[in-house]
Amino acid sequence: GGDDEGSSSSSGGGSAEAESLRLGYFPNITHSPALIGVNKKFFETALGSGTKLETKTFNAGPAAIEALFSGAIDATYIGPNPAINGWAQSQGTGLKIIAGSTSGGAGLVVREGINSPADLKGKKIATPQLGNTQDVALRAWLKENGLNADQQGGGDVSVLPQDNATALQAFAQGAIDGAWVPEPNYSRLILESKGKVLVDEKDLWPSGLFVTTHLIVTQEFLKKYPGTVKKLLQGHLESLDYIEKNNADAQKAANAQLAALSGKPLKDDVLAASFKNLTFTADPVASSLFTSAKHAEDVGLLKPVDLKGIYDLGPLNELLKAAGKPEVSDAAA
Amino acid sequence: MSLLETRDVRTDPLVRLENVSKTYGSGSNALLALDGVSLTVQKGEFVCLLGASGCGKSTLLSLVAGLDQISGGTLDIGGRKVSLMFQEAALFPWLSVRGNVELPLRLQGVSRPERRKRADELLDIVRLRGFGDKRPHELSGGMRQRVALARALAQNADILLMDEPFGALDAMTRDILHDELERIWREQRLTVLFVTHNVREAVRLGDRVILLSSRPGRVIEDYPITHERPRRIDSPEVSGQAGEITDRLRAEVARHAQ
Amino acid sequence: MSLLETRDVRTDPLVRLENVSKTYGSGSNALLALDGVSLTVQKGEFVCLLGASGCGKSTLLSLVAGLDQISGGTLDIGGRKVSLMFQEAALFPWLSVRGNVELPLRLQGVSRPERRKRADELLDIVRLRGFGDKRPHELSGGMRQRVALARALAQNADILLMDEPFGALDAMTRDILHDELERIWREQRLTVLFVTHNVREAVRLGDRVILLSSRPGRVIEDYPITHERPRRIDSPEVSGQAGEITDRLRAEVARHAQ
Amino acid sequence: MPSKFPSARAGLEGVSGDSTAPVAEKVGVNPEAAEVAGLDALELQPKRDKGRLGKRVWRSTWPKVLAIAIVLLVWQITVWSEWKPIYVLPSPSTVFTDLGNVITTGDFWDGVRVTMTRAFTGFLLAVVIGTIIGALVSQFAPLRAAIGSLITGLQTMPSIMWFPLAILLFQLSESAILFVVVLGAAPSVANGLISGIDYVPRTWLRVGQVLGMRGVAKYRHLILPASLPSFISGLKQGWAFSWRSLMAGELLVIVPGALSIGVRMQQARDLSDSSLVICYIIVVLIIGILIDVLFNAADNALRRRWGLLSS
Amino acid sequence: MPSKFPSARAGLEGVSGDSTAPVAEKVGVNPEAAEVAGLDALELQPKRDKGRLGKRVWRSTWPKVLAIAIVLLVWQITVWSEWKPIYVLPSPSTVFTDLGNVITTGDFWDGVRVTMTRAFTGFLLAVVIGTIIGALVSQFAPLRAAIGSLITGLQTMPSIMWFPLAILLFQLSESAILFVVVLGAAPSVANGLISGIDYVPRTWLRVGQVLGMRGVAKYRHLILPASLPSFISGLKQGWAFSWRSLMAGELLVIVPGALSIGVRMQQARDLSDSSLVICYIIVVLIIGILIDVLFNAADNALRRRWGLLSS
Ligand SMILES: Nc1ncnc2c1ncn2[C@@H]1O[C@H](COP(=O)(O)OP(=O)(O)OP(=O)(O)O)[C@@H](O)[C@H]1O
Ligand SMILES: Nc1ncnc2c1ncn2[C@@H]1O[C@H](COP(=O)(O)OP(=O)(O)OP(=O)(O)O)[C@@H](O)[C@H]1O
Ligand SMILES: [Mg+2]
Ligand SMILES: [Mg+2]
Repeated sequence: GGDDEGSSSSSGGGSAEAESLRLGYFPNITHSPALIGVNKKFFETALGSGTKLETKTFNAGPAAIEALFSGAIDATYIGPNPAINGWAQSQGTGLKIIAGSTSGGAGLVVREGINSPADLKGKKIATPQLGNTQDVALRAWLKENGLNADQQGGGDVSVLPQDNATALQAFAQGAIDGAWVPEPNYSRLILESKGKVLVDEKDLWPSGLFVTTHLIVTQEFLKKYPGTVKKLLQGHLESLDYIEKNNADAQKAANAQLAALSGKPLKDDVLAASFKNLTFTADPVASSLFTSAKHAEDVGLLKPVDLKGIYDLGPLNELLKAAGKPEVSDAAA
Repeated sequence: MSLLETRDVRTDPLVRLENVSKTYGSGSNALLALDGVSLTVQKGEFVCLLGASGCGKSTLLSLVAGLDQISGGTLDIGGRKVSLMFQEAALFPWLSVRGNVELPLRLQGVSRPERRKRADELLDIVRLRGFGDKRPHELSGGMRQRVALARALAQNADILLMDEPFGALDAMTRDILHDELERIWREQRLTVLFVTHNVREAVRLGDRVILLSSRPGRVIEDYPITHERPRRIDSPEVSGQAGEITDRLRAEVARHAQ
Repeated sequence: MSLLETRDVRTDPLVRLENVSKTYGSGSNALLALDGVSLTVQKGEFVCLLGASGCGKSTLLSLVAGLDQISGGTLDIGGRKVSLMFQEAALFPWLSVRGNVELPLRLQGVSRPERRKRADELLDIVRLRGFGDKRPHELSGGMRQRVALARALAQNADILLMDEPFGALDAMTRDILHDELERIWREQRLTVLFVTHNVREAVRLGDRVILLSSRPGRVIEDYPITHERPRRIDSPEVSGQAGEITDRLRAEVARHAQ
Repeated sequence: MPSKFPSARAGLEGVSGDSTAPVAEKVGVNPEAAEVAGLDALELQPKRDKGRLGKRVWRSTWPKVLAIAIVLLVWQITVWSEWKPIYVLPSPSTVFTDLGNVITTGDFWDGVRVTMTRAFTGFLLAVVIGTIIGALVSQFAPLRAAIGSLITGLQTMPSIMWFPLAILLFQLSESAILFVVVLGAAPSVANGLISGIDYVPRTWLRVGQVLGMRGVAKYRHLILPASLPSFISGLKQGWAFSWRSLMAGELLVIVPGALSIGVRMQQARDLSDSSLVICYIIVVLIIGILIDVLFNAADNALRRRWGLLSS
Repeated sequence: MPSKFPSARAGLEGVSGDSTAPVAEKVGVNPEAAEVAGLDALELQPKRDKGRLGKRVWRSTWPKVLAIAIVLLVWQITVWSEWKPIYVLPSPSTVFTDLGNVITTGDFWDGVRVTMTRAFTGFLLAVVIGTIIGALVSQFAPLRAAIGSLITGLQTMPSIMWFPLAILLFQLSESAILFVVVLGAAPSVANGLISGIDYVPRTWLRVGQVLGMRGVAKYRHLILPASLPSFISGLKQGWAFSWRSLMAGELLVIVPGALSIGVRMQQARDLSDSSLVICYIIVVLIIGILIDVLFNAADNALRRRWGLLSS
C-alpha cells in the first residue's frame, strides 16, 4: 500500500464545497454509523448550511455501486466486496475508500450436532452471495480445514449462496445445515433459530478485526470537493464517537432510524447482540481487505486485481490527528 | 312412394308445441317473439314454415332444438335427436370443408375411413365434390350454405330443422337440392321442419305449409299440400297454391305494416 | 319518369371492366374465379348479375369495390365513391343498430343531430323503425340484412354494389324494398350493380341483366330489360322475360354440371 | 302432461330411452342448475330474477366466502397439526392480528397511496406507450419484422436487470421506478393489441375499407373496438406485470417517510417475520383482486354489448 | 388506357380529382407498397412471389438487421460521446468480446441447458395446470365467482414472495423452483383460456350444442379450437411470466453442477460488471426472441387456417 500519493493528492487541496452531498447507506445494523449520523443529524451539522445532504438507501451493494457509477450518489457506506468489484470494474478510477465504519460481526452458525469442521462433510451451508466476504471466508476456512467446495455447490461441503431472508428461513426449517452470515442475521440465527456458533470470524483475524462496512466516495467528487468530503468524515467520526460514548442511546438511535426506513425495528435482544459483536471504528482494517481479496483470488472467485490506491485515508487522518486520535493505515498486513 | 304410405306414419306426433311463447329480454326491453304457438308435427312429416321477416321462425326452430328455453307453454320432442341447419352457415373456420362435414360423424364415433367416405358422399350430394380440402373462407356464400346442409345431414338425426337452407342458391342448384333433400327425407323417414321465404319452395317440398303472423309470431294458417310427389317447382299446381298462400301472406304483412 | 330520361345519362361509362380475370391462391391450389370478364356500366344504370352459386359474382363486386386486386385485365371506376352491401350482413356487434347505420355518416363528418335524423329515416325505409337501440345479435337474419342495406345507403356513394341484398326477406317485405330502392336509385341517380339469384327480382329492377357462366365466371349473356317502370314483380312481362332467362341459366348450370 | 315451463320434455326423456338425445337433457335442466352448467349458461341463463339484487349479490358472494373459509380451515388445521413450528407457519389468528395492526396505522395507508400512485402512473404510461407501439407494429410490416419479437423478448427480462439502465438514465428518481414498471407492462399491452388486431375478422376489415375508413378513423371505429377483448386481456396481463415490476422497482429508490408496499414486503422478508410476510401477501392479493374486479366489470360490459352474455 | 395489371385506375385517380374516393387509391397501390400498408396487406398481399424464398427471407430479415444496426450505432455514439465512463456503459465491442468469451465455454451451455430444462418443465406444468384451471373456472359459475379474480391476484404477486412457501413445501429442491415458475405462469395460461372461452361466438356454441357436443368432446372440438388465438396469446404471456419467475427462482436453489442463467445474471450484477450484465441481457433477450418466434409461427399457422392471412 502507500500513504503517499492518495493522501497527498487531496490533503493539500482547497476547501471547495459541493452544493449537495448525496450519501447512500443501507437500512442495516452494520451501517449503524450512517443510521445514527442521519438520525442525530451529525452529517447535516458537519456539512453546515452550504451543503445540502441527500440520503439514499439501498438494499444491496450492486445497486449502490450502480448508483455511484452513474452519478446518482457521491458517497456511500458499503461492504468490502462491492467496493472491490467496483474498483476492479472501473480499473481503479471509480471510487476511493475514505474511512472504515464497521468491523466484525460475522461467522458460521450451524445446527446442533455439528461440532467440528469434519462434521460438515456432505452438509449444506449458505452464504449471502457467491464471492462476497463471508463466502470467501467460508471457502478459505473450509480449505484450511481440508474440505473442498466448488463454485457450483458441489464438493465435500455444499456452499449455497442465498439471500439472507431465504437463508434464515431455510435454516429454520432444516433445509440447510448452517450459514456464514453477517449481523444481524448472525445473531438472529443464534437467538431465534437456536443455531450454534461454529466459527466466529473474529477468531480468524489477527487483531480480531476485519472490515464489514466502510465509506467510499467517487474519485471525481473527492477531487472536486475535498472540503465537503472532510466534513462528511467529520460527521462520520462524530457518529462513531457517539456510539463509543453513549452505546445504549446509539443503539436506540440506530434502531429508530431502521424503523423509519423499514417500518419495523429490530428486536431488542438481536439489537444488543449485534452491537456486541460489531466494532465500530474509523479504521478500515485495510489488511483484512487485502487478505480477503487474496483469498478470493485463491479460490478463483476474483480475477487478480491490483488494489493499490483503493484507499485515500489522508483526509481522515488529518481529522484524527486534529482530534488527537491515532491515525489509521492503508497498509496491507 | 304413395301418399298412403306417408300418411301411415302420421299418427305418431313427434314434435308437439302447445301454446308456446317466447320472450326475449326483460322489463321495458322485453320483446315477445312468439305467442301461443301450437303445432304438432307427425313422424316423417315435412312441414314448411312461412312468415314475414322477424316474425319468429328462427326462434321457433331454436326452441325445438333446445337452444333456447321457452317462456311459456309446453314443448315436447320425445327426446329425439335433432339437427339444425342455421340461417347463417356457421362453419368452423379451423376445419376444412370436409372436416366440418365429418365433425358430426366424429362425435358419433364413426371410424376414419367410414367418415371420409360418408363426407365425400354428402359433398357429392350438395354438389361440392372436390372442395373437401378448401377452408370455409375460400367458399362462396352459396357453397358455405351447402356445406352447412351436408353437415346437418351428417348428423343422422330424427328431426331435421332447416332455416332458409337454400336462400343463397341459384334456381337450378336449388332444384337439384330439392330433389336430393326429398329423396333423403323419404329414404331415412326424417321429420323435417323447414323455414323459407320462397312460397313455391314450401309448396314444392312440404306436406304442410304453416303460416306465422308477424310479431308476435302465431300460427295463422295451416295448408295441407296434397299434390302428388314428385312435384316440380314450376308446375301449375305448385304455382297455383303458392299464389294463394302468397296472397294470404301479403295480407298478413300488410296488416302488420299498418 | 320516362325511359328517355334515364337513357340520357347512359352515354357516360362509369364502371368499366376489360378482360378482367381473378385467380385465388397460387400453384396447385389456384382457383380461377373470373376469366376475361368485360362489362361496362353507364352512369345511372341499374345492372343485375345472375349466375350459379360459386360462379364469381361476389368476387366481381369485391374487385369493383377495390377489396381485392384483379389478376389481369383493366378495371376502371373513375375514382367514384363505392358502397358495397355484403352477402353476409357483417354488422359491427359493438354498435347498436342505429350506430351501425350512423357509422358511414360519422365518417363523413355529419353532425350528430343530422346523423340521427338521417339514420332514423333510413331505418324507416327498411321498415325497422323502433329497432334503432337494439344490438345486431337481437335481430333476425332478415332484419340484419335490412340494417346492412340502410348502412350501405347511408354511405351516399355514386356506385352501389349489392350482393343478394334481399335473399333473407319474405316476398312482401322484398316488394316494399324493391320500390324503395328503385325510388332512391332514381332520385339520387345512383349506379347500381345488383347480384341476385331471383331472376324475377333481376327483371323487376334492372335496366340490364347480365348472366355469368359457372366457374370460371364469364359474361355469357346481356339482356336489356325494356319494360316500362314502374314494374310489378308478378306482372306477365316480368314473369315472361324471367322465364326466358331462367331457361338460359338452367342450361348453363346443366352444362357445367356435366 | 306437465303444463308449465320447460320440464315437459325432460319428463319424456326416460320414456324415449334415447340416451344420445342431445336436446332432451338440455331442456329439462332447471335455471339454477343451468347457471352451473357454465358456458351453456351463456345461452340458457334465466331471465326471471333480474332485479332481485340481493339474490344476485348472494350468488356471487357465497362461493368467495366458502373459498376463503376453506383456505382458512385448511391453514388452521395445518397449524394445529404442528407440521411446522409456529414461527415458520403462523396461525391465521396471528396473521390477522398482525394484519389488523398493520392496516390501522396511517403510515400503511400512506404507503398504499405511494405505491398505488406509482402503479397507476406507470400503468397508464405503459398503456399509452404499449398502445402506440402495438398499433404501429401491427400496421407496418417492416416494423413488425424488426421489433415484433423484441417486444416479447423485453418482457421476459427480469425487472432487476433493468435497474442498472434505469439508474443510468434516471438516477435515483421516481422516474427510474416508472421506467422499470413501463418496461414491464408495455409489452403486454402491445402484444394484446397486436394479437387483437391480427384476429379482427376479415369481413369487418372489408366493411371498414368499403366505408372508406383509414388512418385514425379506422383505428377509432374499427380496429380498436374489434380488438377490444384481446386488448383488455392484454391490459390485465400488463397490470400484473407492472405490479410485479413495481414491487421490485420500489426497492430501487426508498423515499424516507411513507414506506411503499414493495419496501414493506421486502422488509418483512428480511426480518423473516413469516406472519408479516403473509400479511403483505394478503394485502397484495387483495389489491390484485380489486383491480381484477374492475377489469372483469369492463369485460362483462363488453361481452354484454357484443351479445355474448345475456343481460 | 393501360392494358395490364392494376395500375389503370390509379392512372385515372388524378383525373377524377375525387379525393374522398376510398377505392381508387387502394387499387393503384403497388404490391410492395401494399405490403407496407399493414392490415390492408392481409387482403391485398401479392401472391406472385410465393416460393421465391430468398426474397421472402430477405424481406423479413432486413428490418431486423437494420434495427440491430441502429441500436448498435446509437449505443456506440453514446459511448463515443463519453456521456458515462466506459466501465458504466461499455462499448459494443467490449460487450461482444465478453459475449464471445462467455458463449464459447461449455460451462455456459451447460447452464443454458439447466435453465431451459427448468423453463420448459415449469412452463409445461404451468400450461397443464393453467389449462385445467381455466377450463374448470370458465365452466362452473361458482368456481368462477370463488377463484376467478384470485387467479389474477396471484399473478400480481412478485415471485420472491413465494419463496417462503416454496421452501416450506419443497425445501431447497428443484421442485421449489418449479413451484415458483408454475405459480408465475399458470394464471396467464388460465386467463388466456378463460378470456378465449368467454369470447367464443354464440353461434358456434349453438352449433356445438346442436351437434350434441358435451364434456370433453365439446372442449376438444369446439372450445379449444375456437379459443386458440386467445389461448396462444395467454401462453405467450405465460412464458414471459415463467421466464421471469425462473430468473428469480433460480437464485433459490443452486444445484451442484452447472450454473444456471439466473445465477449467472445475478453474479454479473453482484460483480458490478456492466459488460457482463449486458451480455446476459442479450442472452436472455435472444432466448426470449427465439421462443417468441416459435409462438409467432404457431400463431401464423393458425391465422392462415382461419383465413385471416393469405397463404
Ligand atoms: N337473441 C335475441 N335477443 C333479443 N331479441 C331477439 C333475439 N333473437 C331474435 N330476437 C327478436 O325476435 C324476433 C324474431 O326473430 P327471429 O330470428 O325468430 O325471426 P325470423 O322469423 O327468423 O326472421 P327472418 O326471416 O328475418 O330470419 C325479432 O323481432 C328479433 O328482433
Ligand atoms: N378468399 C377466397 N379464396 C379462395 N377462393 C375463393 C375465395 N373467395 C371465393 N373463392 C372461390 O371463388 C369462386 C367464386 O366465389 P364467389 O364468392 O365470387 O361466388 P358467388 O358467385 O358469389 O357465389 P354465391 O352465389 O354462392 O355467393 C368460388 O369457387 C370460391 O370457392
Ligand atoms: Mg330467421
Ligand atoms: Mg356470393
